[in-house]
Amino acid sequence: MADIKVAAYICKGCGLGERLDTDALVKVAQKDGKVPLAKSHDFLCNAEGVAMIRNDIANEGVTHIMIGACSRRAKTEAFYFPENAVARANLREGVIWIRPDTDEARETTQEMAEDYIRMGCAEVKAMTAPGGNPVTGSSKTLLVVGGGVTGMTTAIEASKTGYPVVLVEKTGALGGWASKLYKRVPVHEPYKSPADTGVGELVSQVLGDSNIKVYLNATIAKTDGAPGRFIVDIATESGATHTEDIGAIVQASGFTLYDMNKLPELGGGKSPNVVDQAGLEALAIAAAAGDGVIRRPSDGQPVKSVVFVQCAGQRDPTGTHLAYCSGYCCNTSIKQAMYFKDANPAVDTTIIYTDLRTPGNGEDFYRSAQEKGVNFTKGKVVEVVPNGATSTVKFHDLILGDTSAAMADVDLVVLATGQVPNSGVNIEVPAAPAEAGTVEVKPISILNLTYRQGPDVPQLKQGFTDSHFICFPYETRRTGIYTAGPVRRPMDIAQAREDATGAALKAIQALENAELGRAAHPRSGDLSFPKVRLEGCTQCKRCTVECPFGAIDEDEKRFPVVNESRCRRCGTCMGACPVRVISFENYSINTVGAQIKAVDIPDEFAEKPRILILACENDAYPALDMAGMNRIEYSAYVRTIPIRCLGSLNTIWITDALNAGYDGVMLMGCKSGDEYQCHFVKGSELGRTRLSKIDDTLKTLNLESERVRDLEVAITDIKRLPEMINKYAAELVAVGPSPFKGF
Amino acid sequence: MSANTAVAEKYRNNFLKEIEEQVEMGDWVKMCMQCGVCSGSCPTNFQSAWEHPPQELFMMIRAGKREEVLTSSSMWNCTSCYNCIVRCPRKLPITHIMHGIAEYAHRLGMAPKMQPTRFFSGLFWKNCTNTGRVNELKLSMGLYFKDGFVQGIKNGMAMQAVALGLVKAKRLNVMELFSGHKCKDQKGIQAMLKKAYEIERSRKAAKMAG
Amino acid sequence: MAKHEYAFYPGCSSQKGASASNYLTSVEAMCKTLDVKLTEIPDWNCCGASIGYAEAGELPRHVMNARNFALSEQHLPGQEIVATCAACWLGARETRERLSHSDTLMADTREALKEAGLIINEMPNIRHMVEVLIEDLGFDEMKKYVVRPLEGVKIAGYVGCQTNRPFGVDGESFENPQYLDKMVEMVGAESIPEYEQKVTCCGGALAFSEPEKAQAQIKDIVESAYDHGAEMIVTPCPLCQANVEIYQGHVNKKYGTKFNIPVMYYSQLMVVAYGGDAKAAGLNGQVIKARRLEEIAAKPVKR
Amino acid sequence: MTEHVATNETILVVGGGISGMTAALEAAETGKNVVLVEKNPALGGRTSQLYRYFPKLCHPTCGLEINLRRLKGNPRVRLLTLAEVTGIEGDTGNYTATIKIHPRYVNENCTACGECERAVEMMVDDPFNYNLSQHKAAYLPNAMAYPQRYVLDPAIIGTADADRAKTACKYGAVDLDMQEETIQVKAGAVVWATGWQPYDAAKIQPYGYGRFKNVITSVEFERLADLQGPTGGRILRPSDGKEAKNIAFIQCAGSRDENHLRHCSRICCMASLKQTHYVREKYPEDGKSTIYYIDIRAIDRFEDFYQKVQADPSVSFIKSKVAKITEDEHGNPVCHGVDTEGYKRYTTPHDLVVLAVGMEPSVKGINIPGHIVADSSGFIEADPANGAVFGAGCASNALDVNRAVQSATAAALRAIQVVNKVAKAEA
Repeated sequence: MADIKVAAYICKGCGLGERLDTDALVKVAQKDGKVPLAKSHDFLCNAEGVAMIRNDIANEGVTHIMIGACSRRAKTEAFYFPENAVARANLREGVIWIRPDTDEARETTQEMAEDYIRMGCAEVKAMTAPGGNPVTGSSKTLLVVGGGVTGMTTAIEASKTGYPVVLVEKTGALGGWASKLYKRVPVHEPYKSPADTGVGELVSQVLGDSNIKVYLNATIAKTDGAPGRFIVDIATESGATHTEDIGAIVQASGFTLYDMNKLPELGGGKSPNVVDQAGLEALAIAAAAGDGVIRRPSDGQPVKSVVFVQCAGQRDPTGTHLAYCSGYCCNTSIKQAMYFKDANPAVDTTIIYTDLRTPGNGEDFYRSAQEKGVNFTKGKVVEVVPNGATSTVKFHDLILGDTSAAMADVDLVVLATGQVPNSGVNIEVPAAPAEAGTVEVKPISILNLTYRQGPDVPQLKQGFTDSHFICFPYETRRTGIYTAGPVRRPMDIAQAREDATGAALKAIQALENAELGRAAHPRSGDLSFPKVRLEGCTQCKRCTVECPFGAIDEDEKRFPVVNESRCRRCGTCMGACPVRVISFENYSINTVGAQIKAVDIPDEFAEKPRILILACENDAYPALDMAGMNRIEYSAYVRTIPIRCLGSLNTIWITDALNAGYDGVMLMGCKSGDEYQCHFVKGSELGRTRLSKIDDTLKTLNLESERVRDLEVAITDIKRLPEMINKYAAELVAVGPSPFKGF
Repeated sequence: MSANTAVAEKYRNNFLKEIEEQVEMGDWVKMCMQCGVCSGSCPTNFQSAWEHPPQELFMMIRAGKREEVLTSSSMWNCTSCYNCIVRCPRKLPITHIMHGIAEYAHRLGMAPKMQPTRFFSGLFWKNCTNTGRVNELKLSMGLYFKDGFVQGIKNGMAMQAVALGLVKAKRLNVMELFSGHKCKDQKGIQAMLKKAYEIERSRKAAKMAG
Repeated sequence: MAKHEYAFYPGCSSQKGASASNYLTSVEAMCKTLDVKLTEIPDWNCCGASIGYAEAGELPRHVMNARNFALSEQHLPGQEIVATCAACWLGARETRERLSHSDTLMADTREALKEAGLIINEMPNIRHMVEVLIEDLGFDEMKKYVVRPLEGVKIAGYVGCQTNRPFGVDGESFENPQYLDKMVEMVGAESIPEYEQKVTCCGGALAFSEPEKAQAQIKDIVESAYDHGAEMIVTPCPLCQANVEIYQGHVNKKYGTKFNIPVMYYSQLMVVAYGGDAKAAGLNGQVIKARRLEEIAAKPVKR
Repeated sequence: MTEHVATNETILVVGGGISGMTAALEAAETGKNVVLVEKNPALGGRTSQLYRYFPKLCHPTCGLEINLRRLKGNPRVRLLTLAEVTGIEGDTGNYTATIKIHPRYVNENCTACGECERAVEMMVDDPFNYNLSQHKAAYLPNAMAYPQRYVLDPAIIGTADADRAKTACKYGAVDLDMQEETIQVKAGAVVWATGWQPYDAAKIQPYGYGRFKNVITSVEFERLADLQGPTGGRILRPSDGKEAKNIAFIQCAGSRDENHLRHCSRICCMASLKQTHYVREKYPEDGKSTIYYIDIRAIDRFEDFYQKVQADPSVSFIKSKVAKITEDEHGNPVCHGVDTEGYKRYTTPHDLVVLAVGMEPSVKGINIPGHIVADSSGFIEADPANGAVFGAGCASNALDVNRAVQSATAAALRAIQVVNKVAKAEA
């Protein structure tokens, strides 16, 4: 590798000078850290201190910088050297702020600081400043899958931003669900009456835009490649296949109404006069085309009374039907009731609901319906009994406490059945083998990704392709592929359009960054990416299986193929690799391993145990930092190394540490499981799966299982972490020193 | 055919509409969202439960429970304290709706016959419109004797202390029984009111016809 | 010529020999001191009160009030109407609001008024006496005339309903109005701002028709005042005054309590504080005698 | 973080809460230059004052940490704190914003070592804790504060404390002569993400907020539950510091009410459902929650969170808008009302009442330059008349965090479309 020059800078500010022997630290950097250039400074982060560093870079040829000062989270503006490899030894939040300022503590505190200097020097030497990926794709074209309101909006917004779009719609026309609506819920003041859907306007905008290429009656036959260089085969009705170069993808495959035939007790499929919301829209459109009177399907008689049944097959805790609420149905039923009232106030319209859900200005829409005479009844519909041309709606009136309330002679019943996402194949559920005699209905893939991990975007438990992040709704597990609209969360037109616009930005951002070789969220802009030393690879496929983002495929010889622009730089592959051939330029088995080895381990008679903490840099490390800021003390025997994610944990680090004579290892990662809080979705979970096997390692070393401790940590554990550390330190004393010391 | 059966006929299965057209402020009933703040705000409701509190009456009206609503004594419990009005998140004039429904039930002769407040209400109005001003003595006497002479004496005795106190304090004048306060232009007032009733009746009728 | 002039609408209960005659007495004395000229609306009639609803119907009720407006306009042009009775004030104001918001109602009303040979051209302002005191004069002005502060007298300000809801006095809260407490302080007495029954309903007309219901509420009102160590209760409303004062005996009988708390009008406190004697303050009108006030009223005025 | 010069190709983002930060970062990570203006001394906005998020019950500071790291590593975002936009002149693609910057009295030399804080004595209300507690007049706004730089409260300027702070700082970071300054910034487009404020609960008279100590707001309750809050995460009631175990949550406190806020604030139901979890977390044995509601609006996938809470025996639901709250002799707030499901009257004392206060857009009352089109509740509407000023997050609607971030991302694209046009024209 290129010749490097390392310089170590030790700050004396913020009490470091008083609490620590900084001259000794400088010597440690020179002697143990073996850095040619080591200096201390009274106030390293001020203009003068930074100038000193810049000067050394310019005139002394310094390439690698070790800063012994405050936490890597502090003073980031001052210590900003994007061109160089930088390591930060956390002497402030990590040492003097968590140790008492007493004479007896002084020695151990100093030892702590010296170790961090050793670790910093070792780490930085093992790093190189990321050079970025020389081979990146540069397609600026967006693929939009789905020609409904969401898809069309994405296409229009992307085009407006200056990006060409390929839009693929499986039916013969644009418009989707919204084109089957008579009117929509209003989105502007006054929120009083149904408004035009505006779909026609969108369609003509799309068709009139030379920057948007539309494929109708078309599906995605194959999606190959990665952000910036997707190659997508589009199959059209004619059987012809068109291939497009694509930079990023927005999947707007929409939803299907929940099948009312599954609700016979509510009259679903029992009578033509019991319809779902789509059915009612159709009747309204037919009416508008004729004399404006909505008529009874069975005999064409004008509807004089209509009942809307909310939550039909929704909010069902039994698991038979949809467990969730589709959110938009209350407003939709209100809108549909207005279809009747606006045409003829004499029509009786009743909406039977348990909780009326009209958030925001929907409340105005609700009030407006009441003004128009729409009757709202809080109740639970038990049964809809069709008899001839009319039906009887039996319900439990929750206000009047009448369990056998009923409305007879109802001309039309509308079931608000809710949205089921068209999310394609659930790649996490292995396709169940077809039972003999049954016809197996395979879900049809939307994207047909050639990814090692399956053809579609992973789903949440209810089949939606939503990201499970609250702060980062667009962070799906397929970089450069964003889902938008009802496929990721039940939503109405207004939300879908907002969502579509946001997704367009994320897609544009993804392809722009792909070209620059920059990582996407959460390590936005990171130029490092995993490199595989194939000559060492055993084709075990751990990396290709584990990558939470499906970034790694396999070539015909089963060797891993890293698609760096799909990669989020979590390092899970690195952690997974049993032969340790995967590494990043600035983060590798070695950058961490070298730090572990750099720590000076006192012999067992010194009665100074050493505890290694591998802490997730996203939550655990900040929590430890804030413990320092709050001056909460914890054991001087710990040495903490931040890691990108628990998923990047390679068990070799633990074995190395234990062999080196550490008395214990603490691992701090984010919550895993359904309500995961890991920023790399599966990272902490995969790390823990790996850890579960560590006991075998401990046995072979015949060490106690207490030597390794896994801790689920949140960023708010500012008080808890020090307690856990001290508790663990005490436990280890009981267990006794590691037998490996002094070897 | 009685007033009641007439309207009942006209508004078959649509009690809400009947209330909207025939009851003062009745067109507000549909705006209730069943939050219950009125029921919880009513003072008498907590002294002794109403049969049906306002929000429930509104729901019953929407559910077409005509008989139960109009024969209920509930509306007559209103003390006109206006708590419900100032708290209603939908700004329903609940106090007036209560009075309105009561008045309507009374108009149709469906209100509970001996409901004391109904009786007193009527008594008060007659008393004050008779001369243009209230005659407090006659008013109270009238009330005591509503259940007949004997009961009247009893009630009178029960209230004796109060009455005497007032008389002593010169706040109740026995002479009121014979003369008492009155307006000069009683003729004008009577004519005026006669006309008012006429107009009101014709308006309500028009609604029913229309 | 007086500082302030108003058309006066005393209402039935304030007439001589009626249940609130002492209110009228004290108001007259108070206004004399404050140089407020009240001219009674000639031949005014009853407001119909809210309790009249069963027979009244909508239009007749409004017509009753409209007649007073017309008379006021005819005889006292340009003057605002001031009522001392909560019910009168409320009834009149309601009519004012409704007529101004409904052309039909206005037209119908005019038609009916014709029968009495009367006409309304514009809607008068309807003020309650306390509004006049607070908004037109102000506490500082009122305080000026205090020559006999009611030192050491602890008084619960009982606002009740109809001067408070739905209109209320400007800037006051429905749930915790404070003007009575300020008035109590103004006359040099001790107020009880935390008196939590200050806006509880006294039962209104139910006191006559369904005494047990009303008396339960009256008990709460008196009890809480008693618990707060009040020596007397002050109110701006004749019906509140009457109900809370005269039924204490019944309450005592029913609940085994021993209440005997005088219930005063704000105007009575002011008259005494302004140096007026017991007669001018209408103290003789108390069913439950206000001994403390009588004593003070007997004291010489210190100038 | 760097001082790039703002041009017509710059995007001005007003508000440094989660919506503003999102809009700024998404735009910057798409290669645009951004000026981000925050009126407080630190970024984070209201979400950073929450203990947990629904429905995952994860911690807002977790996402904030990521956003701050994105910001620290991105030279395209220029951050102005203690800054307020006082006016915007110009038109689409060519705006000039006037920004008033209040003095922090601490310059970039600050290392956040905390010596000044130790030196001063004066205590002032801590707005981060909704004034439920006080902090020193020389303070770091909160543990996650970025910029990680101290602030001197204007109250100590001119006092001996100020001089103590100055002498305590070895790094010349305390600058008592700092003056308020007004600067002008050019921008092609503006994202208005000024968020929301809790509706003034004192206006809801029957609930006695301000009269009764133990009636608090939902945002205040978040601080009580927060481990970094004034009580260290213990739910203690304000009147007597007693553990509050029997807690009432009152929905629609201000929302869905024509006397207050016309609109439904969308988040309050979920917030209260979430907060019942706090009660259970802190008092697993005898914690008790009661939710008084009109309609529970647990929209879309949030429904299963609602169902979980319903299944919890320590939580009861009463379909009723509480009529009024009184206080009993023990200082317990007492809820009065009627359960409308079957007409049951209640008069129930609780240890503490939490008002789920509604969202009022912070744009309300602020005259946004160019007479921005807003709806009857004051939320910025999407309207061509607004030119290149785009509402984002809760300035545009009553939104939960997830939707606010979507909205902010969309707003960022709309802004990018404008500055791209400008770039094209200038190229």
